Amino acid sequence: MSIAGLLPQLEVVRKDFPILERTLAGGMPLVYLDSANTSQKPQCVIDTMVDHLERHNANVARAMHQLGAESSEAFEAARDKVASFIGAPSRDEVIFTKNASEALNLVANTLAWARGDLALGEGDVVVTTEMEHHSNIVPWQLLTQRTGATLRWFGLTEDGHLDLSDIDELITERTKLVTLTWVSNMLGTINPVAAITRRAHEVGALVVVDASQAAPQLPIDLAAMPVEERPDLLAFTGHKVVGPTGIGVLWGSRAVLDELPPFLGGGEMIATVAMERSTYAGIPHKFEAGTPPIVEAVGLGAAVDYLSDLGMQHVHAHEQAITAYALEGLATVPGLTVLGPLDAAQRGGAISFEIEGVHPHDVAQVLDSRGVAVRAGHHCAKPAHARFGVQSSTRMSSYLYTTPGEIDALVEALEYTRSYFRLGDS
Amino acid sequence: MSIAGLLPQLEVVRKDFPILERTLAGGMPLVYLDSANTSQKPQCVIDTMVDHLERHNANVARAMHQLGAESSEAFEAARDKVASFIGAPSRDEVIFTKNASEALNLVANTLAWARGDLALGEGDVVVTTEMEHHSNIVPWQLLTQRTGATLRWFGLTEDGHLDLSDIDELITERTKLVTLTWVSNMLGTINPVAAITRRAHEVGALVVVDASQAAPQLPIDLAAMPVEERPDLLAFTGHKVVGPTGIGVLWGSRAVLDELPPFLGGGEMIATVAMERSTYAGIPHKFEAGTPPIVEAVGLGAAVDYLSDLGMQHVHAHEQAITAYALEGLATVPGLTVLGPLDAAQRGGAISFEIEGVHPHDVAQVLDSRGVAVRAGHHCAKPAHARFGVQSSTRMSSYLYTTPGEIDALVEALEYTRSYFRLGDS
Amino acid sequence: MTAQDLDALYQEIILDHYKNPHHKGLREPHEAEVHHVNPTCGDEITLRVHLTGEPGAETVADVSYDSLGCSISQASASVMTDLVIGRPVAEALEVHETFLTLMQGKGQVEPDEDVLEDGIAFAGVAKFPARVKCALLSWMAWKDATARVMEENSK
Amino acid sequence: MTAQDLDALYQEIILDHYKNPHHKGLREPHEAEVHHVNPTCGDEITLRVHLTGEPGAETVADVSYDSLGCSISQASASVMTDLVIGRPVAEALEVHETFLTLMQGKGQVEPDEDVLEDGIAFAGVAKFPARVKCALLSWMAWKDATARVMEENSK
Ligand SMILES: Cc1ncc(COP(=O)(O)O)c(C=O)c1O
Ligand SMILES: Cc1ncc(COP(=O)(O)O)c(C=O)c1O
Repeated sequence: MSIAGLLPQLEVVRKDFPILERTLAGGMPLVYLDSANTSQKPQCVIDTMVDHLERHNANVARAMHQLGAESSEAFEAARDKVASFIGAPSRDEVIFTKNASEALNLVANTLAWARGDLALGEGDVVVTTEMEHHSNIVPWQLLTQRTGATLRWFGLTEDGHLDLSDIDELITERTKLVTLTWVSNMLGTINPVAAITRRAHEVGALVVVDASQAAPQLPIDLAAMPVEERPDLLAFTGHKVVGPTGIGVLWGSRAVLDELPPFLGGGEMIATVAMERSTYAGIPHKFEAGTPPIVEAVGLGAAVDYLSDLGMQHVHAHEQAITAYALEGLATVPGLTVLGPLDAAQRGGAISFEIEGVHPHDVAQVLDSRGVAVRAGHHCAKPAHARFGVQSSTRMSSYLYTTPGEIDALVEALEYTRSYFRLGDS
Repeated sequence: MSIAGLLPQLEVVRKDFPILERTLAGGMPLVYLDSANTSQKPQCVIDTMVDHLERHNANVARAMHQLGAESSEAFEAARDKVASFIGAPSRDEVIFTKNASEALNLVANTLAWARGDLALGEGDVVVTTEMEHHSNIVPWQLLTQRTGATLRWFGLTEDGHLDLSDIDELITERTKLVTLTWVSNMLGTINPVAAITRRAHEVGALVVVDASQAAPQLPIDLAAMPVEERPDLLAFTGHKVVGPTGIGVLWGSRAVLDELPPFLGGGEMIATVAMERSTYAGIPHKFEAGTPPIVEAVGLGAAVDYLSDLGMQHVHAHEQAITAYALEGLATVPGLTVLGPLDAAQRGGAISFEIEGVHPHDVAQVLDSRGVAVRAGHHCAKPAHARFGVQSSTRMSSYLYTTPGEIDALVEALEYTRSYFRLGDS
Repeated sequence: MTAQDLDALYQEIILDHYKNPHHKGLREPHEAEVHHVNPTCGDEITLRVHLTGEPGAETVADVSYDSLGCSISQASASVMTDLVIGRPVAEALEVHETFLTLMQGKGQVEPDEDVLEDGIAFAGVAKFPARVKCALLSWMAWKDATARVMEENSK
Repeated sequence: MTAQDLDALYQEIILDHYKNPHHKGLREPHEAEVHHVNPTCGDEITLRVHLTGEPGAETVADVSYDSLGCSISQASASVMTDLVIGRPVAEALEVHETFLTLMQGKGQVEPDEDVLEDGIAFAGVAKFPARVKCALLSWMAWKDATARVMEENSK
């Protein structure tokens, strides 16, 4: 099973992930193909968290004792690591949130209270796309409902790309903000972020990119992007980049972050508090009220180090090789239709599909009985499902630890599903 | 060193906390007296998190495979544990947030968008107190600034209690919300939550209690409180109850939570999402957008189990015994003044003090050189410091693992500090 | 889950109801129509009830529905209509309670065939927390719609 | 931190400046006044500068201040005024740079007594990240106030 592009020493890499050795009911080995939902964690991330909890635990910023200094140093070092992982122009532009959803809501929520340049009102337009995750839809619905602005949508082409044919009607002088996902969690599509950003910047609109599926798979270097093509804000989530839950990242350009009003109020985000009024700290602390997710940030730091050590270009190549192999395999299953681009080079590693005559729930259930873990449902992308006239789908999603053998196991299990539901003769 | 009220087998309990065996620079053993800032974690909490990450990691709610079922079950079991820890009338009233600050902001932030009964406007009054943590001040400043309502304050008496003499002017028909801390993180004061809640409910005001310092120390049984005296909402934070960072709790009565508009929008908090509009899930999910802090909730579940196994009444008795012993010890240090009540029975385990002639930073630094970890600064309670005419203070805070010997070490180190700064002859 | 569990979940009866659902399609007359979704997976059902008889002593004259969903949710709707149509509401609600107890029993409750008829086939579902919601979707919709009519009737 | 580290932090010179701060108290004339706080601990300083001379070639004629804070922040303000008062602004800014390099050197930078005079006593502070901010508070305030006057002058 030698396919070009796979991570060298894949079996050794797999040993880093303790959960991959688990067996499930009936002694089935785990075939984990739900990484777009959440990724598994390498031992080094777990060990780093344990070491922090067992030896260095203390609150940050506020504590002047040795444990406090150690904890603060580990926490701020994690910020440096994340900044370098995405090539952030400045490490102070990296804000820790609890997940990608909070990062996106932070932007939408503070914009609702923004005054001046950034303020939104009647007649202003916010543009999103039909392939967004609910976490990049609902915040903008709430924002536009609350400010009287209008929410507009990029549609999708039949083969799962953004339909850019009406870009000139969508991105106009009235457009204050354009938001889009870099990589779709349902269709797998990789979107032309640079081109759309350039276009949005021409009309002075802010660009918010949901990088929740991109950060795990694509090398990102913000500083290297021409400033016209660089998004103003970018969000991703720790648990999809082999880090823990409870931590997400919002990167934003200093200029925009400085202009936004505060989000949550409380400890750490203030300069002074008086009964009459309070003043706020500079970034990043202005947006980090209360005790931050300390051990989670430390774990995320270890996670992005792990990815960087593997090399994001190699992770990406691996993902593409596995995706291509999976697309080939899925094509052999009768009655199976893939939603989204069929060319691995144009997509990320999440592949959603339908099988005629079996509901995705039932597919997932039968797969699970063979140890194959996939996701069934709308994958928090109802509008995209509606666009393709389906109510739900089955999704397999690979990651750096996925082997061609696991794809074979999936394909076999799909065949078995068809026979289980007596579709063999169709 | 046998003092009535200490936890039985304190030395055995201490063995549960790996960090307590650490030595610091110069071979000094750690004397951790900064637990009001963050508590240390017992091995069982760390092990539970590791087991989850190594064997059961998957996203919750969305995943139908075996790992997903295990992870969801562990996550929802944690909600049950937390509900029983505070005696919540219903487990669905327990909402996981990232910390206490987010929980308090959730309430303030959604109230800003509430319509109908809960809506705030000009002429309406929100009442807080001068002893609050910044995390229970700034959200209400933002809310009142944004809605045009007025923020008013309970003052403090000279001995660190709430000054209730003007309660009739503060709690009136115009009062829509009263918020207060159950136990002060600076003065240690335990506030009469039941009496104030009863009074606020008489005028139809909501009551929000910050239980960040109460939950670690006092047995809480919401269901057992007469409904007139039961707060409507209550917040606390995981990392102060021997749980991890990255997780907090908002409890709220179903009636109020149902009426509040959504907070953050995204995955998990929806019923359906369509381009035209979305509808929202019921509680608790309505307020839990995105992937929740899963392993953190699981860790918090193990933490509250640990506390319940010890028995919160015993933890409380231990805290009171140590606090009484500490107050005695501190009274022997010349030039030392304690801020807040001097009777251990009326207070929690945080004791802030001043030493004439030495700045708190310098006190903390000298203490640290002896391995004694305390906090110096304003402890996120600037208005309370301003009330007592001090800019900052030194705070020692004990917890269930604190020994009388550690208090002795503190007192000795304070004597040493005085001599170091040549105050011996004063 | 093992192959045996799988077979326990997908009983012949369930697959039969799935392939040939009873009482499917929306019909007149009806006094209430509701739309329920399972937020996790998106399964949905539109369901109508038609009750006859005196307020307080109604009978389930008809239940009709249109639904999208997995085999479990589809079969469950079919079995549900078999069980409630023609029954006094009070009795149908008792059957609902019995079914609910079975579903929430984590596989520990012995199903009573006299009460649940084909519904006993769902005993295997109770072991799969993620699927319990599928089996209950149509029942919840039916209960909701029925409650609405009864409330209206009692005014 | 050990007892030796403690002594390295609290040099005799620092404790002397702390007990007897130089140039303390707010004075006239001044062209700018600023107020800086350390958000973590609450230490604060109100600081005034008085510059004389041609725009672009000003001299620090006076720096006066009122402050609340720990020994390190108080002593640092006192030493800072000694170092900058009477110096051309450009030269004073260079001293500031040298001090900053020392503070950010994590204890690895050898202090230059010719430039920093009593300021070399702060070498021990550089090992304590939490205290570096204390030592820099007054310098930041001075730099800020000076920049304001210069900007005003250059208009
Ligand atoms: C009384 C009180 N309220 C609120 C908080 C905020 O908790 P967190 O920082 O975990 O949000 C704290 C702790 O810092 C506290 O002591
Ligand atoms: C494209 C996309 N955006 C946003 C999210 C939300 O991430 P989280 O649930 O961690 O907030 C996800 C993952 O669920 C996603 O795939």
